[in-house]
Parts: sequence; C-alpha cells; structure tokens
Amino acid sequence: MSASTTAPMTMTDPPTGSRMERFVWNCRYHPKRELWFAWWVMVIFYNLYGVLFFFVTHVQPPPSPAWDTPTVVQWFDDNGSGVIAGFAIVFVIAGLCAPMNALLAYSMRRMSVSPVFAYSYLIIYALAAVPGMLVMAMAMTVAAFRPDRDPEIIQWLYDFAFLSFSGTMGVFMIGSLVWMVAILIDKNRVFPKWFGYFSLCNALTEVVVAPAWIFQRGAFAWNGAIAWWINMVVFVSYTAVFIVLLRRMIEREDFGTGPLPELEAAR
Amino acid sequence: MTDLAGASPRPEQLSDEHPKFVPGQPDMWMFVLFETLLFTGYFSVYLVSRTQDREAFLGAQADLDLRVGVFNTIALLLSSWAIAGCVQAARNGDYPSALKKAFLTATFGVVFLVSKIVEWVRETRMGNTFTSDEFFSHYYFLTSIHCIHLLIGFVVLGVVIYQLRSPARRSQQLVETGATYWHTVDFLWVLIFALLYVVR
Amino acid sequence: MRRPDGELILLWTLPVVAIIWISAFFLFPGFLHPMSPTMSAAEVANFYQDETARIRYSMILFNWFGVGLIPIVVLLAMQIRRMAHRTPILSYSLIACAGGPPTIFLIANMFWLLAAFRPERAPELTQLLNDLAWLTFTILVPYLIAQCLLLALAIFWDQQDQPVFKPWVAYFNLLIAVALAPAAFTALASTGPFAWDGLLSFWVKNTAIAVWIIVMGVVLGQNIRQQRAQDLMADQVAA
Amino acid sequence: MTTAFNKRLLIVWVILTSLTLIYVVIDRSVDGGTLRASTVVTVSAIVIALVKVRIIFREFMEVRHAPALLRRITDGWVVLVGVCLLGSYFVGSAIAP
Repeated sequence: MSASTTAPMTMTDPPTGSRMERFVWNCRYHPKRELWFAWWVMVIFYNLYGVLFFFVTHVQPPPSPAWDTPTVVQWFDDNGSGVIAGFAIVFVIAGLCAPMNALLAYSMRRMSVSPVFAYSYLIIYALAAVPGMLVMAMAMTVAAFRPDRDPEIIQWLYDFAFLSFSGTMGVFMIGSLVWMVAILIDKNRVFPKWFGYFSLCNALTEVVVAPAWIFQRGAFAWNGAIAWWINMVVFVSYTAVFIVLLRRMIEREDFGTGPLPELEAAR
Repeated sequence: MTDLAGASPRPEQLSDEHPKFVPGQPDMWMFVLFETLLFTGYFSVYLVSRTQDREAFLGAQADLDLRVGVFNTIALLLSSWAIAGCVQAARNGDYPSALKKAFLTATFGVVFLVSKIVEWVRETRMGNTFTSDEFFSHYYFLTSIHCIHLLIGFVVLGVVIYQLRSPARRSQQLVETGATYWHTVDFLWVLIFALLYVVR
Repeated sequence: MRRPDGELILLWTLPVVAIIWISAFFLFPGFLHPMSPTMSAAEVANFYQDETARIRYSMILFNWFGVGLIPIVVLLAMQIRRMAHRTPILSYSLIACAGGPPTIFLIANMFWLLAAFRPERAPELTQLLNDLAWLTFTILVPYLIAQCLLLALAIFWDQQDQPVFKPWVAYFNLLIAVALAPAAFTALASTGPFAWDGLLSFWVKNTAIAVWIIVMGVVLGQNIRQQRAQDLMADQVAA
Repeated sequence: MTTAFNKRLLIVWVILTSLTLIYVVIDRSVDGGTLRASTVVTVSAIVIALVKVRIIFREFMEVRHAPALLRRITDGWVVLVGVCLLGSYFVGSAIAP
C-alpha cells in the first residue's frame, strides 16, 4: 500500500499560553487525543442518559406494569411532552455510543488476546443500542404522539417500550462475558482481574431481569425491587468502575510524542 | 494463565507462626464479597415480602420437604470439604490425590444438581410453579440463580482440574481461586437453605 | 487482485443500489407529497387499502436493498485507518455506526409492510402501524449524525502532508450533520417544518442523506482510484 | 501433616453437618402438621446459618491463615449479612399490615 501516509506528524511542545490555548493544542495535537475524546464522550453520554431517562422523560425509575389502562393513559397525559422532547434528544445523541464502544473494543485490542474479543464486543454493543434504548424511545414517542388513541393501544405501546428496554438483556450479558474472558486471560494487565469477576456479577444481574416478562407486580416485575432496583445499583457501580479503569488505562498508555508508528492497517 | 504459577510462594507447612497469605487471587475475594452483598439484597427483599403476607408464605412453604433441603446441604458441604482437601493436597504436592478430590467435588456437585432438578420437577407436579405464588417465585428465583452459580462452578472446577493435570501448569493460586469460588456457592446455599426451608 | 480493486467493486454497487432506492422512493405512494401526520385513522386506512400494491412492492425493494449503505460506511472506515491517527478508535467508531441506520430503517420498513398486509383491519391499528413506520423512518438519524461528526473529526486530526480527505470534506460532513439533526425532533409537531412531512424533517433530512451518499461516493471513488495508482507505481518500482 | 489437616477438615464437616441437622430438630419441635410463624425459629435459623458461613470462611476457605484485613472483612461481612437479614425481617414485621 501507499508509503506516503506515514509522513511524520509535526509535534511541538504544548504552548505555555492561556488555558484556552493549551486546551486547543491538546485537542489538536495531544498524542492521546483520540482516547480522551472517546473517554469524554462516554462520560458525557452516561450523564446525558441519566438526566434524560430519569429527569426529562421520567421513564426511570420505571412506572408500574400493574397499572390499569386509564392510569397508563393518565401517565402519558402528565409526561407526554417530556417523553417526546427527551427522546428527541436521545435520537440526536444516540450515536455517542459508537466512540464509547470503540474505546472498550480498543481496551481489548491492548490485551494479549485474540482480536476476536474486541470485534465481538464492538458488534454486540453496536447492536445493543437498538433494543436497549431506541426501540423504547420509538414506542414511547409514538404513544405520546397521539394521546387520543385507543387506550388499549397506548397500553400496548407502554408494555412494548418497557419490556423491550428491560427485557432485552442477552446482548449485555454476552457482551460482559466476552469482556470478562478477555480480562481473565489477558497477560498485559490492562484491567485488574477483579474487574473481570465484576463483569460476571454484571452478567448475572442481566439474567435476573428476565422475570420482567412474566410478572406484572412484585419484586420481579420491571419496576421491582430485584429486577430493577438491585440491578440498577449493580449496573451503575459497574459503569462507574469501568469509566475510572478506562481513564487509568489511558493515563498509562505511553505513546510518546515522536512520529507516528507505522499504520498497521496499511501493511 | 500459567504465568501466575508460583507467583506467590506458599508455605510448605502451616503452623501458627507461618506467614499469612490470602488464599487464591485477592480479586476473587472481591467477587465473593460483592456477590454476597448482592444475594443479601435478594434475601432482604424475600424476607420483607414474607413478613407482609405470612400466612400465604407459610402455606406455600409447607409444600417444601425439609429432608430434601438437608440432603442438598450435606451434598454441597461434602463437595466443599472435598475441594478444601484438594487445595491442601495440591499445596503438599500430592497432585494425584488433589485431582481425585477435585473429581469428588464435581461428583457431589452433580448430586446436588440432580437432587435440585428432582425437587423442581416434584414441586412443579404439585402445582407449585414460578408464577403460582409469591413464595414459590422467590423459591424458584433463588434456587435457579444459585444453580447458575453452580453451573459456572463446574466451569471453574474444569479450570482447576486442567491446572492439576499437567506438571507444566499447576498454579496453586488458580486452584485456590477456584476453591474460593466453589465455597462461595456452598455458603450461599447454606443461607438460601435456612431462608427457604427453615425460616418461619 | 489488489485490495483497492475489490473496494472499487463494492463502491460501484453504490450507484446501482442508489438507483433502486430512488425507484423505490418514487414507487412508494406516500413519499411524494409525504403523508401528513394529521390524517385521520380512516384516511390512513383508506390510503393503505387503495395503494396496497405500490406500498408492498416499493417496501419489498427497500427491504432487499436497505442495507446497501453498510459497505460504503465500512469503506469510509478503511479510509480512516489510512489517516495519521495513533489508535484505530475512530475507524472502530464508524464500524460501530454502520449497522445502525439500516437496522432502524428495517424496523420502519416492516411496519409499513405490516400495515399493508391486512389493510382491512381496524383503522386505529393501521394508523398505529403507520405512526410507528413514519416516526421510526424520520428519526433514523442518530447514527448518520454520528458518522458525519466522527468523519469530520477524523479528517481534522489527519495532520499529514497529503491528508486522506481534503478539509472541505470535513466541513461538508458537519453541514450534513446539522441538516439531519432537526428530524430527531419530529414528534414535537404534526404540522409545520418539524412535522414528519415538513420541510426540515422530510425534505431537508432526505435530501441531506442523498447528497451525502452522492458526494461521499465520488470522494471515496477518487481516493480508492488514487490508492490503486500508487499501488501500481509501487509495483513497477519494485519490478 | 496431611492426615492432620484431613482430620481437621473432617471435623469441620461433621460440625457443619450437625448444625444442618439441628434444623430438622427445630422443624420437628415447632409445628405439628401446619407451619406457624415463629420469630424464635426465624432468628435461630438465620444465626445458625451465619455461624455455618463463618466456619466455612475460616476453615474451608482458609481465612484463619489469611492476613488480618481479610479476616476482619469476612467477619464484618458475616455481621453485615446478619444485620441486613434480621433487620429486614424485623422491619418487615413492624410495617406488616
């Protein structure tokens, strides 16, 4: 392939000027700019996700599956505009998942394991956004879009939204297990082993959500103490932990500031 | 994985003055502690729901046979005992005996699994299913999530046996890590047993 | 056969697929004068009863060829790999985006086909399927926006003597991303520019997608041909 | 050496099994025919289970040879689990209709 692509990148020392100048320099020339970009996208994505799902659309913590039809319609009357506006922003930002998954896949490329792990994870999580977020957003939007619809249909959309969101857990379970195996057999110590075991915990809590398909009330329903609250605690701590661990991984990366290493794709 | 072999030397003889050590990877202990917390969460939800409707729970609980639970517990305790022996045999370099005890562990694990399945079938025949009442929802939930841990335990035992088989591997740390996981499966069952079969 | 040769073949699928998309677009009776969200349930049901055949055949065409965009996005990811980056993160990101738009489009496509499958059903249900199809179709932008932004960023960071893409491609992609964004807000209104048949949500969004496909197809073609010429030269030098 | 350890493990197993069998005795003594709610049975069942868990920690899982930190954490955990279980039982009973 072409040899012209390996032109050296001109690297200078960061300027000593104002904070703004340094920030701009870092954005353009910092050797780890791609990693930090993906990391910050991840942090921003999860924050937006939390704000949009908990405070704008009010779909988290989830309303009850035990409600009768008039109550569900009433819920849409109360929250309809928040649902539409919040999910509209979700539709704009959902693509932020991509750099985030790319960073997780990259972490696996740094390990002493086959690239199969990174690519599997990338594809699994690229798929995960559809049942994990977008189907729910679409069903809720459609339900809120025409509040004068037949109440039975509104309730069907409500069930569709929450069950697709809570009940589709296989992608996350298999994804966590792929990551777990990669971490446990990795010799480069990109992640600590305990995080591998923690991934197992996370995968097991995904199993626990399955009864949401079966129960309309109680601890195992989609808003239940076991199927939602305990899982949410595990998921939030898992996410917080891997955000911190990825930050440490990026800090440890030693790219130097010299010319680029030969582009692997071209060879 | 074999690079971990001998990473932390083990004392040949254990006495009161021996140097202190963490059995297995410390990472596995974090798993044990976290998983215990998670189960404590499930147990607490169960106990609270139980106190909200005592009569219904007691009525359903009467269909459980305590003797089956006792048999389950003893089978798992035996397997725990066997794997503890396996760790000590491996530590003393007696690998044939360690291997034998690892297989013994798996055998008792299978005994537990089979008796559990027999019990599930019996309860289902009696009309007690996952959805029939709240007690049995919790019963099937706790026993199956525990069973998933047991199945993962068989994978872990497979790793232990794989380690023990060849002189080229034999990482004592991995053997201990696997044993720690297996004991966790055991003590979680001890708690589940008390909560499902005995608590009134 | 060199690598760029195969890439060129994949790229030449684009005009073929694009012609099929355009034909299907005109064949579907609800796109020219796009159906209004203000139509009543009875009107929607009548529409599906009257136009059943054209809806079915156009949507079957879309069902076959909707995923045709994926090779193009992956070709772009391959171009990003040639850029002066230190990590493959941006090309991974583009690959992670590639499946998104066709998946969402296929969901919309299935709702249209379902609505046309039994048009004699209760009008309320046909209207529900029609809403699901139109809203899903209109909000399929998230991954397209992300693709444009990531590509622009990748081009800005490609600091070498002969960058893979010229800087205007980055600005063009930013412009497209801006043009696509309003469509996400379509459910806020059933009339006006944001409604799913409105100026922003339908005309601007779909034109932006079409222009992006044409322009990026041409730019990709130039790049791949350039690569092929360089390869040939390298071979001659070696010989 | 090995036999001494095996003996100790066997004794531990015998103790654990006898603690399990105590449940049968408790079970027999409290109810004839139908089950009845009983705080004494509940609390003793939980406490016996926790004692067994601690024995498994100390003996089978070899925590007694572990550094003080792990010993304290596991003991703390047994207490924590106990507090949570008994706490949910009593709080649940208090708020029961």
